[in-house]
Amino acid sequence: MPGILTRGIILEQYKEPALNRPVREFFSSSYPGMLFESSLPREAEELGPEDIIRLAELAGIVDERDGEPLYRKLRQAAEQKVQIIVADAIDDEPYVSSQLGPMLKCSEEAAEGLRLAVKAAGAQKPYFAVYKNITDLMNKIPRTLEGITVKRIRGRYPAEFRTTDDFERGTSLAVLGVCSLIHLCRAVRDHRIQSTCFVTVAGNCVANPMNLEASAGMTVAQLLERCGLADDPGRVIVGGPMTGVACRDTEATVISAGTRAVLAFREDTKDRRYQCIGCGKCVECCPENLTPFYINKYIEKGRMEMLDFYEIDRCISCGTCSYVCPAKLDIADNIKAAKAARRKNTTGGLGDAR
Amino acid sequence: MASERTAAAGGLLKRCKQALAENPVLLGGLALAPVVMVATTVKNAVALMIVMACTLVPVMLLEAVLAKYLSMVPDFARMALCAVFAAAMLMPARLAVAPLAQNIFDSLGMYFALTGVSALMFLHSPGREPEGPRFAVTDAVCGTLGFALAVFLTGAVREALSLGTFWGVPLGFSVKFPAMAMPFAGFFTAAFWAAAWNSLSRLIGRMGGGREVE
Amino acid sequence: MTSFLLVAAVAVFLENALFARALDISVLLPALHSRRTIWIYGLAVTLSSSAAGGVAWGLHSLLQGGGWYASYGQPFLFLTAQAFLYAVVCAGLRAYKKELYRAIRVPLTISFFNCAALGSMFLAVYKAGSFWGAVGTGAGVGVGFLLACALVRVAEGRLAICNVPRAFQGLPVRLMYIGLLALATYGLIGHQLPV
Amino acid sequence: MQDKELKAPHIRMRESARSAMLDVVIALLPLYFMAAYFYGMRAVALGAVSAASAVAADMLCVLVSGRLPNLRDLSALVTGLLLPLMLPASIPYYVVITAAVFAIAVVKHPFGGVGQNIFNPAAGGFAFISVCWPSLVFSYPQPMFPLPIAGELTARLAESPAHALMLGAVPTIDTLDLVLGRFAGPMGVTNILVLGTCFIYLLFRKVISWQAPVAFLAAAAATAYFSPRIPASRWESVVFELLSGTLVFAGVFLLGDPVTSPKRGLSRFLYGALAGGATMLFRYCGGFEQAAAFALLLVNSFTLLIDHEAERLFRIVRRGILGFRAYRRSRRIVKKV
Repeated sequence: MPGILTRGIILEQYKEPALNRPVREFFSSSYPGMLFESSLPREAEELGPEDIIRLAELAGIVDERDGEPLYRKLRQAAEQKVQIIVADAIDDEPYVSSQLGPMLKCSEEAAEGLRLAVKAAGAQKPYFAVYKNITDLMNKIPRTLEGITVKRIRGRYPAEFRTTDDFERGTSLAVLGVCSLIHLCRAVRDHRIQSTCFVTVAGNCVANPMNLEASAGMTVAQLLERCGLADDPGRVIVGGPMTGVACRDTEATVISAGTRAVLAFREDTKDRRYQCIGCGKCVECCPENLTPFYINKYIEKGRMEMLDFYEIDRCISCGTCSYVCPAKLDIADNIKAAKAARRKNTTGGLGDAR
Repeated sequence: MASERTAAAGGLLKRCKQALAENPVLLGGLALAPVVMVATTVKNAVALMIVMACTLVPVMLLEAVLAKYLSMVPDFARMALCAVFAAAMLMPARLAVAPLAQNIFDSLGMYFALTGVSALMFLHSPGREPEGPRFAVTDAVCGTLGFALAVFLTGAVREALSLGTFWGVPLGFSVKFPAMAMPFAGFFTAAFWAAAWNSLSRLIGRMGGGREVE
Repeated sequence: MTSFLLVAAVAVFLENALFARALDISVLLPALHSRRTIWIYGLAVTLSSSAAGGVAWGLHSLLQGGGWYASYGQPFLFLTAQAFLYAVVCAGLRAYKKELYRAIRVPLTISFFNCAALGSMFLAVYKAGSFWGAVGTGAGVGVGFLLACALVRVAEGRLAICNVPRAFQGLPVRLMYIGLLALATYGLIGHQLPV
Repeated sequence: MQDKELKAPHIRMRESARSAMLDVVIALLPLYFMAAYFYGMRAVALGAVSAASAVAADMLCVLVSGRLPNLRDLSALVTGLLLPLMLPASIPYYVVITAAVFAIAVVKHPFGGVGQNIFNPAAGGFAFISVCWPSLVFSYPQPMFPLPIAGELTARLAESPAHALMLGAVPTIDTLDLVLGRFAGPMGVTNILVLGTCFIYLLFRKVISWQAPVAFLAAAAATAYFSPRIPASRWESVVFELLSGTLVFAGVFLLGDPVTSPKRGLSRFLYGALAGGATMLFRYCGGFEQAAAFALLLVNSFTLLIDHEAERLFRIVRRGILGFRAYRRSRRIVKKV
């Protein structure tokens, strides 16, 4: 599907300052650089597919895309005989470049990790995938990286879930996060346990936005201190600006392998009390072609029986509807809460019934 | 004996209050057709009140009497009897209305007779249970009062706005809205009065079910 | 037959019994209860008012004349005829289809004794030029009522997601809605005030 | 530090309800400029009176319903500014005030106020006054003769070409004058070029969508083409029907009104086409020469129905029957923390 026909929104990306700087290491004082014991060889050529999966398991690598252990995904891919492995560096949310940055700066490790994953899954072709709509970059993303083609995912904001559309129809593929592949490379070469994660620290309150490779378990406050705060932030977000969660206590919140970004924003505290004017923008831009306008109305009125008709379960929680809402309503959050409530009601039944 | 009587009177009062607070016309939607269509002047409104009083009270009384003493007759037959009786009561109603104005029957049109048939609708108002002739009279009087209120308020507002008069007496408005005499304006006026009545009855309810009926 | 269709179409669209004459406003509220009740009431009203139209035409042509008949006798005769018809229908149903009678007793009563049925008798006499025209008027009143019910039913769905002020909830906002639709149909009717 | 719950997404688009309404106001200003050029400052005075009374009525209604008036809510201002443009410049002030107050107090607020109204307030107000005072609303002064702001109006009033069309006659106005609005007609809606510019501005600002207005005009034009009611060529019929009255204005500003129109592109298209057909039906058979407002009120009641049926269709599309691969995706974004 050509990108121009997709629905969604065009976002300004603001990735530049963080992406331009090198990925800095920021380890806690107790960083042990943990290694695991294994008798497997350290050369990629001598390892069989099962060995690589075993190493990934030993290193405890977690895919930052969905929090799944990497070895499980690799094993699944091997069982399903996927043809293509895609290293996902699609940072489609603004400010966040914690996949793109490491991919560009540690490209050698990323490519090696990708090749290892291809071998482990028995696939034929590796690809990198990046988001095409990043227009404000100073240096271009190369077409190939270490001999591996870089695929551009076109279209508007929620692009990550559309990854499969840009590949030929009928091919089976597995999508793995770039950072986990870098960790896979390190696990094979150095037998190193994954104890760090790549995090973007940015936002309009941050003095020096950058990508950090930080030890897991550090607090959000430490990361923000490392990059410097230019202003007292009104809201600190763990995750991307579209889907992340606001963090109440920066001292108590720690980062983990799934953390992609820590953002600090000034808060506009003006209470505007806008009311929905029924403009239909949320309907126009919903990437899943739903009708958030009516869904939100029915949720507000408590008429949950109508939500089935409007297929609320197809919502991917991308936050697009809330973003475009001129009345600044929390549509996405309402839908998420309603979905959670529905799931609670139907547990024991079919589970996540589609 | 005395306490029994006061209890009955209290029941009657309560029923009365309930009937007025839940105005069957403004909140229940009964007999709205004449209100919307021909309650365009106060004179018409009074005429409609008379017709309603002439039909509703006797019909309800008759229904209660029939239910008490002729309960072996099937209820559809009793209903038909009530209808014929209501139709008959339209004749004295006509005599009573005629002195109001020369052209009163022209302006009422067929809604003169329709008011009579609207009275039959009161017999089927939801939640109403016939409990003997005495309560029937109370019900009928309260229903008539409710109808009178609705039709008078609507008629007064529409006459003042469309003709600038009250009972034919000019009020001295410089701007008149001829469209207020049309049926759609009747819907609006009735709706606004219904809304006002709605909030009024809720206000009364919130004041702790006070003594006052209105 | 053409006069039947023409008169019925006029009664359905141009002079809809609800929007232009508010005839069946009282039946509307019980009818709006559910989709099923709309059909029951709609059919009952259509049947009763078509029959009423025919009966009215018959009575009118039998008892031509003005004076006492026009002013006093007509409403009495019409209502009596309606009561007779009602009694016959009920007795027949009770005798042969007891379950059906029990199920539709209340809708039947309401649809026989309301403004729509009697009103279509008067309209049949005033407007229609023939027997079939009179029946057509009655049928048009009934079908127009069904149509209006459908329109207001759509509005119910819309009103359910409006923040209607507390005072206007229920009957008032429906009246506003019907009033605005009546105003809209004025674009079709034109300036004149209907009888 | 944080006293209220902060919900995702944490960045929001700059456009707000206020800016959308402000865009409509900006788009209306050129029309007022044209009206002032044709009819003098009385046009502007009418606009100011109407806007003021609409805003005042809105405030009052909000206060009565027990809320605090929101100064950022410009929708009443838009309604107030829309109304006089459809009326002749000679209209008395009380008519305009009536229309504005009716629009706000009867059409808008009983249904819940901003964003909740089922019917378009401006269309309702216009319909009410044209039923109330048809002779005042449908007789127009000649352009280029400025009218006094206050006092007795001595200008000669004429019928608009739409009236000639209603009688089945061909208006004697040449097409250029028709396009430029140099004929006796509603004060702000006759200059099609300015209207078109406003439409493009609003489209560009994404305040209104193109589907409803385009479908509306197309349906009206098709009706005029295939069944002309005047003894002229088919194309002349189309030109006269489209340009002689408030049709284009209603298409852009009344049908484009986001509150009362359906929400999906497809259903907006259907809605526009329905409104166009209804308008022409009302024009051909009805009693008023400007029927768009009445037709719009009627079609407004179908909004939810249209959207509901469109949703039914999209449920099928989402299941992938039409073969779009994009709709057959099974994965979704997993929450990234």
